[in-house]
Amino acid sequence: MNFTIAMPEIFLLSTICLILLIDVMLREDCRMISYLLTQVALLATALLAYGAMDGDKTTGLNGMYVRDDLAGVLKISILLLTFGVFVYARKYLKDQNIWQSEFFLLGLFAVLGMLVMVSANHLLVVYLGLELLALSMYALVAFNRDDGRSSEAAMKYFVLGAVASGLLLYGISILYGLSGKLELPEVLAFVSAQNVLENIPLLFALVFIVAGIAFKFGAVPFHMWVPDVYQGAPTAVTMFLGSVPKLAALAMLLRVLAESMGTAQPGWGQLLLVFGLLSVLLGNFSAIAQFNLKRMLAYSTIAHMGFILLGALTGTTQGYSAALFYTITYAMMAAGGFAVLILLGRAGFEAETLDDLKGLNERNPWYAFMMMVFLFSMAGIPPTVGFYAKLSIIQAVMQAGYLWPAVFMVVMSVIGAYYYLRAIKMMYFDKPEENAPIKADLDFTVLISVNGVLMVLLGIFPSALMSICSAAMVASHL
Amino acid sequence: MLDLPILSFLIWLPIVGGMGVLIVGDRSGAKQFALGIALLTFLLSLPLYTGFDLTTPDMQFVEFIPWVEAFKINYHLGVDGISMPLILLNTFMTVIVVIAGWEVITYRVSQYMAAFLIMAGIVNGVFAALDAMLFYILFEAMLIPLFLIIGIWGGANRVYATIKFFLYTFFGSVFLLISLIYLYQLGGSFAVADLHKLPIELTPQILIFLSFLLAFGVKVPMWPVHTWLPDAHVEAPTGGSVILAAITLKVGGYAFLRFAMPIVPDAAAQLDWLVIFMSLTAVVYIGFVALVQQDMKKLVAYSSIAHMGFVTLGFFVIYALAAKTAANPLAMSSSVLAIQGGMVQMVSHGFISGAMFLCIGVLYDRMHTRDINAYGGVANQMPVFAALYVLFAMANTGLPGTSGFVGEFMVILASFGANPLIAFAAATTLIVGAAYTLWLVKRVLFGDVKNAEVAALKDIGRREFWMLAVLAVAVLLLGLWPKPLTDVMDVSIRHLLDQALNSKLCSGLAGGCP
Amino acid sequence: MEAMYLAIPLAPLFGAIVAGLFGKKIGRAGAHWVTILGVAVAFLLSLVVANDVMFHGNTFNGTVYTWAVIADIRFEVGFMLDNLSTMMMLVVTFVSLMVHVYTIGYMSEDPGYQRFFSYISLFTFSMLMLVMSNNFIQLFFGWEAVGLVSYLLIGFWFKKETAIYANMKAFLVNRVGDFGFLLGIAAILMHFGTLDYVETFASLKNFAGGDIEVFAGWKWDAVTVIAILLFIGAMGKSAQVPLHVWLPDSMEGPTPISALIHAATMVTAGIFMVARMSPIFEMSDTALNLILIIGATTAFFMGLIGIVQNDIKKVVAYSTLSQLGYMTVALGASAYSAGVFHLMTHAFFKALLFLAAGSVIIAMHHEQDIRKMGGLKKYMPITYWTSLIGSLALIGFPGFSGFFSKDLIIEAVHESHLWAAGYAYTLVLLGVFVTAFYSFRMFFLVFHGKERFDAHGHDDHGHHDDEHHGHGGTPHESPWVVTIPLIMLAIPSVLAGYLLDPMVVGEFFHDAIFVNDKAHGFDPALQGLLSAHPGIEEISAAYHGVLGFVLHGLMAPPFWLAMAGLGAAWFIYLKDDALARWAYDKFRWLHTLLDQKYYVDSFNQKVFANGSVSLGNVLWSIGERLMIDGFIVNGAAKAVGWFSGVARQVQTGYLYHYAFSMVVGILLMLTWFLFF
Amino acid sequence: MIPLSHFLIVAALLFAISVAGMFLNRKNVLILLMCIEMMLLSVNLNFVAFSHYLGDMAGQVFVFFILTVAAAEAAIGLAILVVLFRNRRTINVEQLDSMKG
Repeated sequence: MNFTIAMPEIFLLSTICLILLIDVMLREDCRMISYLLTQVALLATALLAYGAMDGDKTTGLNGMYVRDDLAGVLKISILLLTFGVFVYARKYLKDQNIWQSEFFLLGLFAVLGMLVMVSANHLLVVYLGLELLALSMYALVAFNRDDGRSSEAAMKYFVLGAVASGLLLYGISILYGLSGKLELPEVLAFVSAQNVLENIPLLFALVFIVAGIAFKFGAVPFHMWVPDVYQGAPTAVTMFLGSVPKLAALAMLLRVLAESMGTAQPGWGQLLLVFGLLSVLLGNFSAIAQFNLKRMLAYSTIAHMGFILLGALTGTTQGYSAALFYTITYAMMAAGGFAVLILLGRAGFEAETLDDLKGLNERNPWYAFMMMVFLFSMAGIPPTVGFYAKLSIIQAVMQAGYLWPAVFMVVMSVIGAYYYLRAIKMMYFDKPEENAPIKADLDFTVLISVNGVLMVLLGIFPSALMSICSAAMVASHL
Repeated sequence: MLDLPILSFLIWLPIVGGMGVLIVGDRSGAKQFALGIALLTFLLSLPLYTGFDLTTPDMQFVEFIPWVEAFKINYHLGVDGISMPLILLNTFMTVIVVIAGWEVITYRVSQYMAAFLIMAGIVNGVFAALDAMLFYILFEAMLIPLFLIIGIWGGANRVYATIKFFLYTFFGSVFLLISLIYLYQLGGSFAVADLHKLPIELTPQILIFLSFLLAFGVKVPMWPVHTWLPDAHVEAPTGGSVILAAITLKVGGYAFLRFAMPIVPDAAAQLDWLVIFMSLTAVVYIGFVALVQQDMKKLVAYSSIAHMGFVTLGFFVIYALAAKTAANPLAMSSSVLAIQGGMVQMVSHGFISGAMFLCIGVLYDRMHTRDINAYGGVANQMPVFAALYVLFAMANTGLPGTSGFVGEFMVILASFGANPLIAFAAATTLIVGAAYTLWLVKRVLFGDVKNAEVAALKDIGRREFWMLAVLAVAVLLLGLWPKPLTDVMDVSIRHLLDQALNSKLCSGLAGGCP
Repeated sequence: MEAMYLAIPLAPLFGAIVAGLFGKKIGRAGAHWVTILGVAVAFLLSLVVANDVMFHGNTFNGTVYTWAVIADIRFEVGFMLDNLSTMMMLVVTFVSLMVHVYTIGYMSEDPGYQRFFSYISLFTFSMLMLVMSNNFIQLFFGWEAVGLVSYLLIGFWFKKETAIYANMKAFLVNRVGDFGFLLGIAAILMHFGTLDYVETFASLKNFAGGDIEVFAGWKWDAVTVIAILLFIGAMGKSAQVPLHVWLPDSMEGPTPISALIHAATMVTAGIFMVARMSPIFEMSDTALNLILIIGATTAFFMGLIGIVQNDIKKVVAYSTLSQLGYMTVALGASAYSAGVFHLMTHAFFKALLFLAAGSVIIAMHHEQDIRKMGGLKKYMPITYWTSLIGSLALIGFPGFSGFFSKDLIIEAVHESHLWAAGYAYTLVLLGVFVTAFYSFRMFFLVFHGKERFDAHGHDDHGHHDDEHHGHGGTPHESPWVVTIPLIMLAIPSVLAGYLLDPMVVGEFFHDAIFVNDKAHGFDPALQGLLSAHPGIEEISAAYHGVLGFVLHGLMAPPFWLAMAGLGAAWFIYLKDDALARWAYDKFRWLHTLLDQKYYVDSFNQKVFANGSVSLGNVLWSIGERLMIDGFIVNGAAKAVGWFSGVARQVQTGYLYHYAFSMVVGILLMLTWFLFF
Repeated sequence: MIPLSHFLIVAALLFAISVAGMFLNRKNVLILLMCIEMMLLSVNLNFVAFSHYLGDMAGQVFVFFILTVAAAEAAIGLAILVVLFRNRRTINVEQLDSMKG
């Protein structure tokens, strides 16, 4: 039993328990301490995860757990992004008067679930990590107890999430029945021996498993929860939900589909192609009709997830690393976008419609510029990093011979550009409807500036992150 | 001096300077700072001309830094005779534009100046890029400042115009992206020089060519994908119109020379009739459309489209000429003439349309309307302005002695060799172009003072005078003596012809396709 | 010597720039001094050069600077000085100098004084560039530049709606000609590979004949195409039917420029150009026939219109059109030297007539209607006598310059073997009568008969910018700056005809003009004397001094026709106008037709001007707004918006629909794998 | 000995019924929670059957975990239900449509 292989997770779990205990004993006005502890825990875990990256692929805990560079990269991204999200969330929670430690604790549990998913080498572990993430998220979505929309969103998320788990489990059970194995490497061994496209039971299992994964991504037709949950959840939760778990979902895709069923790519590739194209299509079109910014971003997420799925469907190292690059950068820009929404809110007021952006350039040019960077990045306009994300995906897709899907994707991104431009138009071309000063703490300001500048810097110097992504794939034999 | 990375300076100085202007903010000094940056950039660009080697078609002032290794994208800059004049045009016009916005722009001055400076840097990069992906990135990035310029400082209907502009051009360029990636997969390189050598089969060539045509055709803009331009021009602030007409349109024309013709020569030769047809339609059809415009800017915008029609006509008529080499001993020289004509037309159009828009801006600043009917008899109140305006109008009609003549003349001369009918259709611009321009002049400048607003007009001040006078000198100089410009381009254009006229089909090559 | 050549066009240019840019600083006197000095220098230097070229044979053909070099094609700016161009230079600079001086008086109170001097000096520069050119590109430059200045000068009083209408019309109609001209130049470049005159003519001699294939299988003879295209240019500039419409309207400009530009020099550029290009035209009978027809039509029918005009300047304008027609006919008959000779004499006497008309207009306080004049003889003796000289020269009264040149032309047409020559001959002969009639109709109405003007009744013209005489008072002779040019021009109007001997009969133009004797069935023996047209040959043969020629002319039909015209005018307008009234009643339709200028203007306005605007409107509203923008662009945007509206309907908000979509997704996928 | 296929068919039917229950039920959210439970149980049945026929214990262990998670899930689901009811005074599925489009 090699426990060190799960060192970051074990550390995080212990810290969570510790914070739980400490938090109980803290007075109301000392919540800050648990917040700080949370952040320290995230950073420390990230350090541990970084320390564990050695270029090797090691399995442990009876072969149920794996440690490799892919896991390292994903974990560090998850932890750092969560760190940032929590910084942003603090302002929101204070403004909306829901400043409670449970938010961070639930968040940490979700992170723990994600870390587990990232390192899973066994279908059971995948499931457990997924559920830990999902259960925490359900609770987080309902976090604003007094808001009807928040509870409604949580209910929808919960029911559909549970159905998705059920589908995934059903798929796993068929796969188990076929192969008799649950460890991912052994599943790989089994699948490699099959002629996938002729094996109907295996394809059935694939359909269910892919459905479960697609749900996590929020890909069409498993996307229906996304807009409602994004809209209903408190913005801080939406931000969290809209950014970090995408990495976990990608991890699941890479572990379950790419790693353990890589040879079945002709099968699941078709599914992802359909889901991806539908997502790009529906996400972009529906977003145009939205005036609620959170909802618009929800649909835009769907479209982005379509891109990631299309990158992953290629079954090539290039495609996977493109998908990883896309996911990491997308999580960053999404977090930044929501952060600006939080920024625009204040005590008793939540910014969530497009109109709330009006005249931001006059109210505060720097934040407006940041938001513009995020939006252009989402639209994929150079020199922001969003362009490279799209470029690498399209490049991979074309490399794999999917010319027309690539054409479809770029055309859709033109349609997508429209609603991002509309948001920019609100900020820059319209007069402000209100002139309440935009206040934020220093940490928030610094972080959002770093976040925005990073979008441009990564756009100009994408090489480092790109090589990290592809190196991780190579190290994990993907 | 030669060791200085001039091109990098030309790209980054305005961009960094623009950011500096943003930091200075709307306090006093932002404008002066911006002007300083623009002037410095212009001065820095002069060594490109003085240090230019006229004898080689190779790229000069080359800079090479590996950039994104994953895609083999390199920061690869360099200029030849085709791009160098355009860079000079850009740095020159940027100075003019900064001066043009001096007193006129009162809202968010620093952002305005910064947007133009950043724009200038990006455009310099577009012209200097020797890596296709670098080109594409800058090509797209160019949209952002212009989008903001039109949207923030534009007229009443600016939102429609600027979003239309953005989406239109973006739509065109995404296909370019697909093509570039396809080429990359074929040849494993984004370097323009490598792409020039890459053999490609006919069917992919045609698809790639069509995507190029869409991307660059929108930018030029060519009929029938031109309708963003009048709207954008009408709504843009004066400086925006100037940059749009003088610089961004040139990017499209330039890209045809740098990408479409040498990379997919066979497809270009196959589809030259299409481009020629589109160009001639632009010249004739758009000329008539321009005739009936009631909005001064719209009129000049349409005339821009018509003039850019000559550019694309000049470029693609070489294929029709090549088909006549047997019958016409002058075909090769005519081809050089045609491309030279197109290039001169681009530079000249930069001056003339820029000046026309500045003139309209001068009027708009005083009267706050672009409606031709609101004017009449302006010459009574503004004699100096009227003189300059008439000069530019005459240049716009292609009067010999002005730069507007040179390009049109060369293109018409060359296209006669290809087919007299092409020359015939192109030459109708002599009549139609004169008709819409002079009718505009007649209605706006001449006649008795039309109303009290016109009566209250004051003649142009010193700033406006020098701004227009400098352009007037440029227009006349280029018209009276185009040799310094054509000499610079000569070798590069001959080299380009070699590439653009030689088949790249695998069957035609010794080694076949890889 | 080359510096001197260069100085000839640059001196007026310098004057123009100084007067134009620094007009305010140097003041009125400064402006006219600097420009007159410039033109005077040009004139004097032209004399020197002419002496050198004509009498010492030092012709010159060289490059000033290289405009551009494109591959094998060189575009150069250079001068060609031979007898033809130096003669033109003399005419241009002399008339221009006279007009400059005259302008001091005519424009003395105009606020645009300096601007006017700047323009006419600029014109002199452009015209000199045109005539001195040794290549087509410079020719085209001068061609368009004189057009520009003409545009500026017609619209000099830019407040006048009619003036700015006229100048735009003039420019556009000229552009129609230039359109052909430019295509002609393009065709020359394509076939001869050069734009240099000498090189073009040289390769023309070896030109095997080529075709221009317009459509597949539809070929035209290259030289014919070139010649016709070039001639279209000449038609525009020299106002030949049907591109003549701009010239009468151009009278909206100040009178000095009517004299300089629209009578003496610019409009004759087309004649000069065709003469210069004689080697090309000589290779195409088709083109020459066309030229004959166009020229004869212009000569006769435009003259007819002159009869019904009442505006003093319009009458002279139509007479100019008619005379240009004569010159064109001469070209068509291959009698280039006769055409150019007439060009020269016409320049003097027509400038004289215009300036005299201007003098009358000044005296009449800018009243231009000849019906409101009369009996001015006693008030304006100098104007009267110079006008008489001009009119006699115009109608070709023996001994006056017009007599020599016009007789030559008529004789040449008579001798021409082209099929169109018969038509042309009839018309030019009838034209002589018409010319005499309208000229003296005007002359008598203005200077003789009873005084029909009202010394107080010109208030409607009182707002003129150039109003510079007090009201009231009787008309009086113009100041010396006006009358001196009249006298100066009157001298060559009489005497220029006596140059017939050296210029036409001699070998003056032999190097500059080429006549293809063989092709026209002329005597091949004349090969040695290339410009020896049989008509001229006959004259030369019979030529025994000026006196003989005059005596011979007295017996020829043109003289009698001219006398008939003169007599008719005298009878009708001074004696008894019953005949005129009878004719007017009887042939009212004819009068209306002429008064409406054969409805050409209305036709152009309706068909070309309004048609273009309608076409533009249709293209704009249907092509642009409805089809491209409305249907394709905004249509696509609307389709996207519609689809997005539909797409959002799918998101009903009901949990069971959400679950249903997941299940449907699963089922579809299962089905896909099961059955496909 | 009951053949494996019978187990699988029963499980599939159960699964199908639960899924059908999801979108056929338009009244009470509680029924949805019950459907979810049934769905998980049908999966459990699958696992147990496979485990038995494959002679592999892993499947049955998996079932234990599923049961545990299901319990936690039910707890959270009910908690959300309570909150929802507190806010909305209804647990009717048809009235949970404040967000749509």
